Amino acid sequence: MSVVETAREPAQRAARPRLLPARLRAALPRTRLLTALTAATLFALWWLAAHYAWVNPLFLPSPKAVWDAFVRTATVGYQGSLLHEHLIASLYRVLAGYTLACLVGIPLGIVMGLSRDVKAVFDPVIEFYRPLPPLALYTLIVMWLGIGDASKVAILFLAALPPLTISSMHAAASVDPRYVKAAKSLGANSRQLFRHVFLPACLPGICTGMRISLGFTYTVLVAAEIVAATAGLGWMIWDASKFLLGDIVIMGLFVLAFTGMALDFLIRLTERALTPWRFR
Amino acid sequence: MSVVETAREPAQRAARPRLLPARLRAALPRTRLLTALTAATLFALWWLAAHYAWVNPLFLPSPKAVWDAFVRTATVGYQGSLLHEHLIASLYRVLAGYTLACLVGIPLGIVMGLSRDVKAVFDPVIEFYRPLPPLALYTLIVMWLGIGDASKVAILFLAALPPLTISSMHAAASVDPRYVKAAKSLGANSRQLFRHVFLPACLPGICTGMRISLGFTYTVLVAAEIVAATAGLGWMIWDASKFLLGDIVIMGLFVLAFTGMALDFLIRLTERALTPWRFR
Amino acid sequence: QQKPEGITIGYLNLVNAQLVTKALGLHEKSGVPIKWVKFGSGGDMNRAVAANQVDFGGVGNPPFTLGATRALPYKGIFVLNMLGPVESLAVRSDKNIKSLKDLAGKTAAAPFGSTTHYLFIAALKEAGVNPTDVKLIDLSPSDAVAAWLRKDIDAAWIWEPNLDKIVKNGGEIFLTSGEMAKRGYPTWDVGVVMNDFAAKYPDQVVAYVKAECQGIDYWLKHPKETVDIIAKELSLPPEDAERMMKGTTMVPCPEQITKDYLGTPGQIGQFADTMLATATFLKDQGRLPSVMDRAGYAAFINPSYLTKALGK
Amino acid sequence: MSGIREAISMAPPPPLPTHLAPAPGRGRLQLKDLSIAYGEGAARRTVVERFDLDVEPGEFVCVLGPSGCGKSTVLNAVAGFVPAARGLLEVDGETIQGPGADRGMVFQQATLFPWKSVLDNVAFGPLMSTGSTSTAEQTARTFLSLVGLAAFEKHYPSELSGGMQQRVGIARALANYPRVLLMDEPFGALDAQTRAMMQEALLNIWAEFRTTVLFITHDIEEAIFLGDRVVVMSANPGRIVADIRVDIPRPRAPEVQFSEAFVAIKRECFAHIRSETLKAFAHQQNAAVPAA
Amino acid sequence: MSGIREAISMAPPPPLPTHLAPAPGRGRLQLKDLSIAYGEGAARRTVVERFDLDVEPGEFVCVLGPSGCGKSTVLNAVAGFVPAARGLLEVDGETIQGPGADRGMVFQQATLFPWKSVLDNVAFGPLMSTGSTSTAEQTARTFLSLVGLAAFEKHYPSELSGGMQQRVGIARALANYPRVLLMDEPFGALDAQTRAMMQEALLNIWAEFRTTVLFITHDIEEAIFLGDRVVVMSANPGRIVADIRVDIPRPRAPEVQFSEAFVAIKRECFAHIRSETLKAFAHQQNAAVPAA
Ligand SMILES: Nc1ncnc2c1ncn2[C@@H]1O[C@H](COP(=O)(O)OP(=O)(O)OP(=O)(O)O)[C@@H](O)[C@H]1O
Ligand SMILES: Nc1ncnc2c1ncn2[C@@H]1O[C@H](COP(=O)(O)OP(=O)(O)OP(=O)(O)O)[C@@H](O)[C@H]1O
Ligand SMILES: [Mg+2]
Ligand SMILES: [Mg+2]
Repeated sequence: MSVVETAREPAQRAARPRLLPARLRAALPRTRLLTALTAATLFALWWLAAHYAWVNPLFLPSPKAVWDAFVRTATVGYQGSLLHEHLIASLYRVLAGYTLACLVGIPLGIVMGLSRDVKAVFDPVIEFYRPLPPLALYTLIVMWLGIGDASKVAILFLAALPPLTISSMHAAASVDPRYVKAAKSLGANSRQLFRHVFLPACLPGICTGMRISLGFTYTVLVAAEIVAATAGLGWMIWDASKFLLGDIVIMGLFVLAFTGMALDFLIRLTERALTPWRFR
Repeated sequence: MSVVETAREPAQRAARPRLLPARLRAALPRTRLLTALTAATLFALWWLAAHYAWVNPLFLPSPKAVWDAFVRTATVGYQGSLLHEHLIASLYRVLAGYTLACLVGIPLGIVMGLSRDVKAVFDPVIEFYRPLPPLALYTLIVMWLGIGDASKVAILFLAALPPLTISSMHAAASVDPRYVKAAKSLGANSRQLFRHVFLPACLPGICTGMRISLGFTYTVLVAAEIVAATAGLGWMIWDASKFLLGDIVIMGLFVLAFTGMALDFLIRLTERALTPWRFR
Repeated sequence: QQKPEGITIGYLNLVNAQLVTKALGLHEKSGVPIKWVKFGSGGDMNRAVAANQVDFGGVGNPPFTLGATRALPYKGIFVLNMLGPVESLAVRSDKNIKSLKDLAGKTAAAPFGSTTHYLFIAALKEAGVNPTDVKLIDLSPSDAVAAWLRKDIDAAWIWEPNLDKIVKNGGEIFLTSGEMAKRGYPTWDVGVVMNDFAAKYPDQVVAYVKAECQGIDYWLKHPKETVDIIAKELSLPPEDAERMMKGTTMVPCPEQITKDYLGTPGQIGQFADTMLATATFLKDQGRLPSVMDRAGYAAFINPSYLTKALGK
Repeated sequence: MSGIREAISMAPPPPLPTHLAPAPGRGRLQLKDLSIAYGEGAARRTVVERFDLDVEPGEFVCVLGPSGCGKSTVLNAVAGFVPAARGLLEVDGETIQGPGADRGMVFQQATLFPWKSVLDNVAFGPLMSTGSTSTAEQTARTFLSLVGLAAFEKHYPSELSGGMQQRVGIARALANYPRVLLMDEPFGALDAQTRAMMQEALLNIWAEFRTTVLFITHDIEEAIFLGDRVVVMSANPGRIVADIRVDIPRPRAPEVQFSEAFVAIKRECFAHIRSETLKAFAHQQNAAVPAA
Repeated sequence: MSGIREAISMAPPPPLPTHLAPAPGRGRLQLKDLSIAYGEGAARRTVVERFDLDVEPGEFVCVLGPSGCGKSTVLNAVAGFVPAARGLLEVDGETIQGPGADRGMVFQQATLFPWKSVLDNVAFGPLMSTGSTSTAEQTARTFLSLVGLAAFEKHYPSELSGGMQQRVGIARALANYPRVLLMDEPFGALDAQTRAMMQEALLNIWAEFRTTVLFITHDIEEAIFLGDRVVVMSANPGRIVADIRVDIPRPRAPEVQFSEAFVAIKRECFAHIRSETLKAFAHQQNAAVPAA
């Protein structure tokens, strides 16, 4: 159903042939089916590629091998940590870096959006370091913060910060001045204005920034964990890849992907909870 | 001048004290001054930190040392390539990966925005691999595509793709159906509709995606170049950091930052050229 | 037998005579265009081998063992170098570390998957220290320096030129890779050739080994000039280059086919034992699913090109 | 009458080229027993029912009705965007199959393409049909002069005021020489004064270019001032409750609103509309009251 | 009269609590020799000049004028958002210093806070002044009943129709017991029928709660239907060109528009407005014609 067709859409719907009984159609909408089909096809291709060794099994182990690696890592562990311990170590770092970035970046962004002077001070700094690859910063950060979790959290923090700051800044700068006017004429003082008008008006923009930022932060996970980690999904993948343990690498990738999707889902829920008026 | 104050803003402007003569004020707006001041302060801090060895010079060489490294690399070279050769090698990879991603991602995104079925097929694939850190994919990609430029371009391509596809998809899906209706009632056929209405209506959204994507791609540069490169800014930084050549590392970071800002500027110009109607 | 259209040589980011061979253009003399590709680690080299992206390469004993066990299609054909004091365990001098036992409870660093990682564990075991009693972490040499300067770590087994930065900042050499070699844990880097390439162009492989032998001879006979070559190749100060050279042992080609090194076809030397030991270590580490027997590893060493090059 | 011309700096329109002269007798619109429904299955709801309307070629018919009564739906059916559930829809005896250039449309928000200049917007229709840019631009210039905006051809729509945008929208629709011009509250978003100006301008243009017009509005005075006939619709589902002939001679000046004939028609429409509106509001309010 | 109540399901409003009863004699608005300018230096332009207006407590004054003549500017000055360049601005003898809760404002687009429920929107003013949520909500409920939307208190503004939103906006402004209610084309964005409903509703509310009202509109009929006085402004710069008393008895039913008195005033306003509008349009058009 294309946008190009929307103009005729609502009425045409009635004309669509119905192949499945209504109840089944409700449970299995066409798009879900297609998604499932895609997943199944990709899986089949993988299985075939591994089965007929189209690809060196060192790098593309069979689905079975990956599943075994999953079970093994979940029950016996990899390099002294069970899978869930790796996961927790990584999540802790991501969330710590991300939360810190929220605590710094959102207020900073709001202030930058409100004051051109503050923006003039911080904007060039952020624009300058934003294009820098996290990997390039990493020795410097180890030097400042050592080999503990601090340096890993810092890399994630630095990755999370720019999208948060920039979108908070835009959100704050584009608050509709009519709301401000309305609130003032209703007798709100500065503090009340901020709390009751300004903050909620910025929230949708900030939420979007939070979502983008979390996604980006997640892609920096491996870069953050290649220094002196002893656990963590990113480190596990990095370490296993050094030792040509393809099954662990692929298994790790799956865990990363599913965790990433889960985090994205969670932040969507948060968005709903924080800005309920947009979802009515 | 805050948004909170905008309601009173235009009239208040008249009351601002004028400290500088009009011509100087025009040439040196307050924000430019502040930005310059920030840069100067940071530079001074750096110089002091290096001069009084607050930080180990292995990691924070003096501005002079960095400048020397710049001149040396520009004239003698680092590891067999002059600075501009490193730069060109990197830019080539970034632009190749990015251009490829544009060629694939934009049409794919548009089609995904137009057809729920196509979206159902590709969306899960993109959502699945999007959170995967480029470093985690790197073993697999080197294996598939080797150690030449192909694998580096591929990593950059993969990084560039999701933001492009997702924003093109949103752009296509949110084309105002009234434009489509208007064009149809003016006698446009499907092809004309696409070329005259659909494409230009999507362009602003696509341009935004292109900007986000290029920024993100750039941060993946080092990760892409750490395998078997012989030139490239990212590789230069990585290689130099292995030998603790702090001056080269910092110099490289500056070149990266300035190039990144220049690319961002270029894409803004492109945006202006492609969608002139938004800048009148 | 025809000549290949071009040869890709992967070389490692460390000091040995191959840099001399490269700088002097000894391979280029054969008339075949040469493409040199630098690799940061043996792990990257293994990936390139698996992707069939190089014709010749070089790897240390752990990645070579790993590759052999996972049946990568290459063979070791000559000794690039033996590792001496260029790789050493440095400890903090003010921490009163007298024996490896004193490292218990301390934090130490080594780049995982490297020769030093292997030696570190081996040394601890030999000294009767449970490796898990030492907090051993994965740091690249440059990060180890950063961590050392911050006093995050008390010991590090890394290589030059970064080793020197640790020594100069309150460290002392406690144990070198050379000493470990004497105790029966030699570590080395070996030159490898891809099986396909060797089958197709055996003469080219012989020519290659011959040129490498010339490089080794040059290194041994002209140390001063070699220092300059190395310094230039790695963008390092000459002092660093010289120290690194001293810490690395070049084995003259005729010696390489003795039992201490490659051995001869049919009677592979001590390298096979090192590989077996390394494989056992990796297996214990949970980083290798299985271990072959000695013959399995010996099959990955092929000194025949070297013997041909030496005219024997 | 001259006031408006001066005010919006409209030169007296150039005489229409002969090929532009309205084909006499073209543009007859016939809707017979039209029913239109939205939704599917249980959610299906008839929005317009038993709608009969005959519009003579060159006639200006205004449709009045409370919000949500189905005015836009009828217009969309004539434009070819919404299929009829039942009944007949014909222009000059040809059944309407889908959207087409023979029926020009002007919307409430000027849906000018923001990415095209004013000239290119007006040239859009001719370009689609002829494929020639120069022909299309020539036609577009003629029509831009017609609406008094020749000087603005290089501007982008966002650089024009709301009223100017609507004039461009009208020029764009006319540049296709449509048999029928369909206008859906084209002046609804304008302020009262601009609106009055636009009404006069529209009548001037229509006087040159006598195409059939189906004009939808909420505004009783607007409907009477513009139309040859005013059709009043009821709500839920939309039907015609009154069809009033406006026998006020043309050309009409704004002062006709004080004439007796005008006020009489206004009274009649007002009565119909008010009762329909009260019904519609009551309906809406009840539907909207929350369960909670 | 009962039609509108039923249609928008307004219960007869509860008797106002005694503290809500309008303080007699409060809400006198005095503007004397008011001038307002925008811009700085060479770009400085006087928008309103020599504006004199006296509004009695409890009076309903409508301001008419062509677009851009400075109506909103005057209102913003009274609201305290724009400072006067010269002249006097007083409410009950107190000079206006800045925005304040004693002057309630209703805007064209209902500027309800989308993130607050209807109840919280109306409770906003009382909450700001009292700090007590329960008191504020109680007041808000009273005023929501007054505008007939008690049943919608839990809804978000986006869930209401345009007319309902405007009623909430009025309730929100009234909940502060303002001395003066400032309304800037509050019904400008509504369709004609909803607009008529809202006018009646506003008069009903005002009948209960006789606060002073300054009401800006483009619509002549609206101004006459609502106001005790209609003030017509000229453009460039804005001055008062006419100040007309509307002697139509209250309560007024929609049918008064056909009365002679109404039509007479309409004629008068129309003449003023039309000449001002033509001037303003010519001015605008000339300013907008491009150099090219
Ligand atoms: N695409 C659609 N799908 C379902 N129902 C629709 C659709 N479009 C309109 N409706 C419903 O049909 C009825 C008539 O809508 P229509 O837009 O024709 O009214 P209208 O008279 O133009 O109203 P208005 O004056 O507000 O523009 C309304 O109840 C509306 O909710
Ligand atoms: N903040 C401002 N800065 C500069 N000029 C302004 C500003 N606000 C309004 N003006 C100008 O002042 C004049 C009067 O504006 P104002 O908004 O008061 O008109 P208005 O009568 O309310 O018009 P409308 O009917 O279109 O709402 C206009 O010419 C406008 O361009
Ligand atoms: Mg409609
Ligand atoms: Mg205004």
